[in-house]
Amino acid sequence: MKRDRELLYDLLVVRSVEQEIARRYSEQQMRCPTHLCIGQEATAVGVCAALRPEDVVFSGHRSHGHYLAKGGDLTAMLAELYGRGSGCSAGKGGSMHLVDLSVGFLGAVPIVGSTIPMAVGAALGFLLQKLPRVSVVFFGDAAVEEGVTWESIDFALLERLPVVFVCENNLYSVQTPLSARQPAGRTIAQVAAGHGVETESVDGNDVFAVQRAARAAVDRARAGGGPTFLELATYRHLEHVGPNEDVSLGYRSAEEVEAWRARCPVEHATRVLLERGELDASELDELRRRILRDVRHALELARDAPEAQGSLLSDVFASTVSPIDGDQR
Amino acid sequence: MKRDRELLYDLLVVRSVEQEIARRYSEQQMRCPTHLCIGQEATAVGVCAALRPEDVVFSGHRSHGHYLAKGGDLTAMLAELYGRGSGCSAGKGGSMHLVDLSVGFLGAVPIVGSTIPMAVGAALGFLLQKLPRVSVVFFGDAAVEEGVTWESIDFALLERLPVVFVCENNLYSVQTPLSARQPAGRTIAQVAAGHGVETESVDGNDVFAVQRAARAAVDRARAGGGPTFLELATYRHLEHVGPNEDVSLGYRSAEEVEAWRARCPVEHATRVLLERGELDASELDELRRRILRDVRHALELARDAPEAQGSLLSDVFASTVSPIDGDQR
Amino acid sequence: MTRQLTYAAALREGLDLCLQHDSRVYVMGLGVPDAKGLFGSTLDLARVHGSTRVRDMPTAENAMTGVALGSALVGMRPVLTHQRVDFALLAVEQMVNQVAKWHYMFGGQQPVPLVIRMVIGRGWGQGPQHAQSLQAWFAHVPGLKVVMPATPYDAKGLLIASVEDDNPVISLEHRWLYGVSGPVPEGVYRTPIQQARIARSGNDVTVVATSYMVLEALRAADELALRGVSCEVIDLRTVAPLDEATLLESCRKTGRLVVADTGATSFGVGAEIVARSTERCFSDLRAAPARVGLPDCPAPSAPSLAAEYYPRSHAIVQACHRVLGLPAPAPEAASSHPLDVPDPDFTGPF
Amino acid sequence: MTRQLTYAAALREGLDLCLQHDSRVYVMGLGVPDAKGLFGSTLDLARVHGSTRVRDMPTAENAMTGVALGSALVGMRPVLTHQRVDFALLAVEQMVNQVAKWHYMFGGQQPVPLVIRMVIGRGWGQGPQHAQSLQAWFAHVPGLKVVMPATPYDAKGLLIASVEDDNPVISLEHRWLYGVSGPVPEGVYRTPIQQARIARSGNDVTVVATSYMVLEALRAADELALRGVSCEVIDLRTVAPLDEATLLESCRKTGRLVVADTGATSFGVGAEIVARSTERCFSDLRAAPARVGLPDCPAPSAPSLAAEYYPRSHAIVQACHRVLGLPAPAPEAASSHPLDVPDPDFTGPF
Ligand SMILES: Cc1ncc(C[n+]2csc(CCOP(=O)(O)OP(=O)(O)O)c2C)c(N)n1
Ligand SMILES: Cc1ncc(C[n+]2csc(CCOP(=O)(O)OP(=O)(O)O)c2C)c(N)n1
Ligand SMILES: [Mg+2]
Ligand SMILES: [Mg+2]
Repeated sequence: MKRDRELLYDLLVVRSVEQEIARRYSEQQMRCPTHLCIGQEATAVGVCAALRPEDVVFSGHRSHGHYLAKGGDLTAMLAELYGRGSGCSAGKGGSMHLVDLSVGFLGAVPIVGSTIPMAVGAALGFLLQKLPRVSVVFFGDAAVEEGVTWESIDFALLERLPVVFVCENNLYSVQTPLSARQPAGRTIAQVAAGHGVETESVDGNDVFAVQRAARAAVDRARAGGGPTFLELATYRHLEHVGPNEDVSLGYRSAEEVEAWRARCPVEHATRVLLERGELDASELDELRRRILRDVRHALELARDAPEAQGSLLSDVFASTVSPIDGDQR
Repeated sequence: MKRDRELLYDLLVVRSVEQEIARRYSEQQMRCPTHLCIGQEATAVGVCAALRPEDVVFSGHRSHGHYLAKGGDLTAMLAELYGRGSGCSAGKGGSMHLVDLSVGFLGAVPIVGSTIPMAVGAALGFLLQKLPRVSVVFFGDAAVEEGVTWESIDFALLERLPVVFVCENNLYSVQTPLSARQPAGRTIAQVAAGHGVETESVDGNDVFAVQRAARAAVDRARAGGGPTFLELATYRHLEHVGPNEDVSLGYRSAEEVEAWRARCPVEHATRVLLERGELDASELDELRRRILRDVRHALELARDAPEAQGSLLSDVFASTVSPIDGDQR
Repeated sequence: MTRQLTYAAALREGLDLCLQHDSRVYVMGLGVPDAKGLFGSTLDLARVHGSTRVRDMPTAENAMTGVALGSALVGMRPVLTHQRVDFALLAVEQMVNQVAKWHYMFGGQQPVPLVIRMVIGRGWGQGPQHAQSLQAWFAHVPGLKVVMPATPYDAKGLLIASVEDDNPVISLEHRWLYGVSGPVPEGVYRTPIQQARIARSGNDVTVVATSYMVLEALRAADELALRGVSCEVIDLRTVAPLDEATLLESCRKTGRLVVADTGATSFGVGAEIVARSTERCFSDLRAAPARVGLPDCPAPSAPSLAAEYYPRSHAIVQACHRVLGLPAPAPEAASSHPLDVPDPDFTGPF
Repeated sequence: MTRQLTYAAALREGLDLCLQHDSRVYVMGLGVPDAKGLFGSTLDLARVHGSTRVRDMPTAENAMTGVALGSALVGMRPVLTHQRVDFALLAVEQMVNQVAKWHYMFGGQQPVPLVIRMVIGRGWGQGPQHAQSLQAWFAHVPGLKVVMPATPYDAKGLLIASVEDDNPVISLEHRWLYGVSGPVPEGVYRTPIQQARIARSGNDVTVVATSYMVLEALRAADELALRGVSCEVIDLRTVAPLDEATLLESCRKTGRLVVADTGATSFGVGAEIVARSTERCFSDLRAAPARVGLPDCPAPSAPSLAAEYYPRSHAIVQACHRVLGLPAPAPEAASSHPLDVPDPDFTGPF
């Protein structure tokens, strides 16, 4: 568990990184589709705060926050967005394919729902190897429309696997609202509960609440109690992909966006800590400045790193084999 | 709705057809994988009795009963098993691909779960065309393990489509019991209900109960009330595919098979009608004899029909087009 | 002068006409009615024809393909769209086991009038899972027709022909073509399926190209013309069933064959075209054919790697030189525009 | 005499050894632990190694492929099986987008040691959805290795090599091979991946065959030998990456090429082999190559139609005659055994 100040710190980092990406994106140097998580930082930070370093995380197209919250290397992530050879995926993946094995961030890919069974598989691997580890997967509200999600949850239940399913419900899939995609009169959590999985619905913009719920789920999983499904209510401030606001597209109202901005997860955590007196305004300013400096420094390192070169045909295949009778040789 | 005597008649027909197939299968003239439904006749007969001729049915690998109960042509079905050109699918499909468009049996295919979205699509077609028709799909307990099933149910709910999902839960998928495939502590009906679909669990070996439940579901669907999910408990007497008993395989006990044979749907309906005095033993004998004679006659017609020939490359594509401005020409 | 439209606008007009004229047609896909309208190709159609006929859908590609099929079986004529072929891989079971085989396996009783539009292509770091080009897969499946319009004219003409066809048609649209413009007649017309187009006639070498590679092939032909080489460029338009006649006639004439395809070279469309030509007109071929396509690796995201990954006109020029026994051409001049966005010179009108 | 085992028993022994020696290996698939044991290839393994390591699974092909992948990412070495490639079409998204590309798209950090066994093949009215043979698909996807053992020796040798490989390997097993027997050494050995086998050497024509078609090709070679034609039969064994060296060497020697594959001819494995050979050794080829494979229609169920659908040795003989410029051979003698079950003459031991 992280202390509340650490949670705020992590929130500020993710927010700052995303804002800096948004600011620089129009320079057209980060030349890949980029899904920012501004407005949704608390889900990433709250859940990852409940994890141990050896626990693993998978994610989807909107993964910057998850990667950073799990401890992923910032410069390597930004270098990946810049298409650099030093990117976390050597420039092969771009924003939609982040990985940092050293901190258990096992991978993010932009096929909706696709990492959900992988997270379950990692949990199966832990069970088979008798390792007390937990696997977590982040996905959006659209992912529950994919059948593979329910296949995965059912299998996790069947085998009582140590996995936590984290649904970030931000009400939209690209420009399409939930009401055009999912039946009325039920919540996502209710469907999950119908499958028999332990389920909790949480305010996804309250990082403290998220951490509490995640902690309970992770503890249960580690203790052999099986999977948990968390539905976290949250909201994306910017457009689906790219650095801009998008009220002009007309699929959601300015009022709605405003109402959710008023529930900003970073401001919420800041307010709580200020009110509690665990932080004062000048400390906060200083924190923000330091973070911004670090982020900008990382951005410059990433931007100035050499382009990925000469590796087009490398790593299609691993060149290694693992002889089954290896120890006998 | 069919009268109870008609239901019994239909049950006797399906049973007789399946028994005759089983008897002849070892002659090795029906050279295709054949999944018999002996023990499960009441689901097919009960559900189809609630349908109108213009309502449509889809099914899976174990479809003989559904095809016949919907009014499919017996000789054409048997000819299909025999690989004859006069088969209902011209010999192209075999037992696993039955169709009879004239009675609204739109097709059966042996990919688990695969016709479920098609049935939903047919229902969408009815809605778009404002036709007061209902679409029904039969599938086994394994199909609920496929994600496409939940995708389909969710979409049917979203659009309130006139479709009835009929799950024939016979406890096994090939030789694998439910307990090795699906989480404990929940029923299939509970999962369906969790998705928000109107759900009912029924004794699938009681044809009267099945018809009642199906009738309610079909009426609801036709009235615009949306989809229903029926879980029908039943049991397969013979091996998964082929004409033999299979207790020797060891995956289910002789006692279990016996207990379910004691709940035979055909005997149950017979007993009820005999007890009610709506039928006497000699009428029943006569009925059975007549049915057997008809089935054998159909079998001979099918067997003696010419093999499918010369059509290997026909019908890969339809040769027709439908000009959009057809009426203007 | 004939009216000029973009490829996206041509598609949109084709859909509009189909919706207008045939009440059985409906259009469905993720984001179809939204403000971006599938790269502009469905813009505003929901407002015009209503959101029952121009529909969004849940992110459930597999079921929705079955839904489209089921609706076709009761008389509808769906046009299903996927924003990337990569996403449609979830629906392969439906497309390959069911849609492709339905007419055949039930003895030819039930036509399946279903069009599945899928976006292929490249650019702006699309990377490994947003840029596949799997026409060879669909073409390998008997029962599917596979079209790849390269021009606005054919985008509309093949779309209408596909909607009118009583068979499933897979249409693959390259994202770099949506902005390309060219002449598009008003009203209903068709580009016949299974009919390739001689995009430029020539005598020395045949270049068979698909989709976006037709543009690269035409540019290569321009360059080769400067050196006195006369290139015949065939815009394949339909990948399956192949228009063997046009292909073989050209090979017989030129005796030299280069294939330029948007997909992976190995086991790709080029393999079939080379094999077919070699089998059928071996004695007319005067040199080994050559293929231009993607190397055997997934699509990388970094622009620097993608620039190496995607062959451009110069690769076609090189292949033609090889096939013609000419010395290798001078290396490509450094490009004046970024290679991960469409070349503005390529947007037409042509 | 070397010990003789069936193909199924050889696979079973290979799995048994892998399970014995490497605790990270587990085997998973529908019916794997049941009394039929996937055509005998997994019989009894659950009893020996326990049902955690030799596992059944829910009918959820897509998720279970992702599960296998995820487990590989944390150190396991899964062997996933599907009773038919047709069922595995539900898992194409995982196989193609994820499994194939994982190592590459994350910059080569994470190997994916995952073997996916799938049954292909024919017989007894399997029909349109139980008999597809989609090796060309998998071979078209960079990042997947694709093997098709034809003999019991290679069934075991390639299985062990595949399990030991730190990359995803797709293994396609033809259902008519499970009962075939042949020499199989005891203990651990490997058949190298990407190494074709000269199953019979000859000088007049090269027949490249895959899987079950190797048996038909050998029979054709026998028949051709009676007429004085010396056939070189190459058992491809690995479809991707191709063993180009062996292929080209043989083509250069004989100057004539026939490919016999279990899949659809159009856009199939034969196309790549013909294209590759034509491109690389055009001047050595003395005649148009020929392909033997399935015609452009789905597999029909009726035995009478299936008999026409599946090419047998005679079709290979015909193709060789064509390629050699010999007059067409006499029509095939009527078969003395039914054509929809394995020919007893084909069960070996060879
Ligand atoms: C299988 C698949 N289908 C469609 C898409 C296109 N797509 C990319 S992101 C996205 C929206 C997903 O919405 P959600 O899961 O709610 O996540 P959010 O973007 O809201 O964070 C879609 C549909 C995709 N990437 N994968
Ligand atoms: C997608 C898919 N996976 C696996 C199979 C193999 N298979 C054929 S029938 C069957 C059992 C299905 O069980 P259930 O749905 O309960 O129907 P039942 O046979 O019990 O009537 C399976 C797994 C298949 N046909 N399709
Ligand atoms: Mg969302
Ligand atoms: Mg069952």
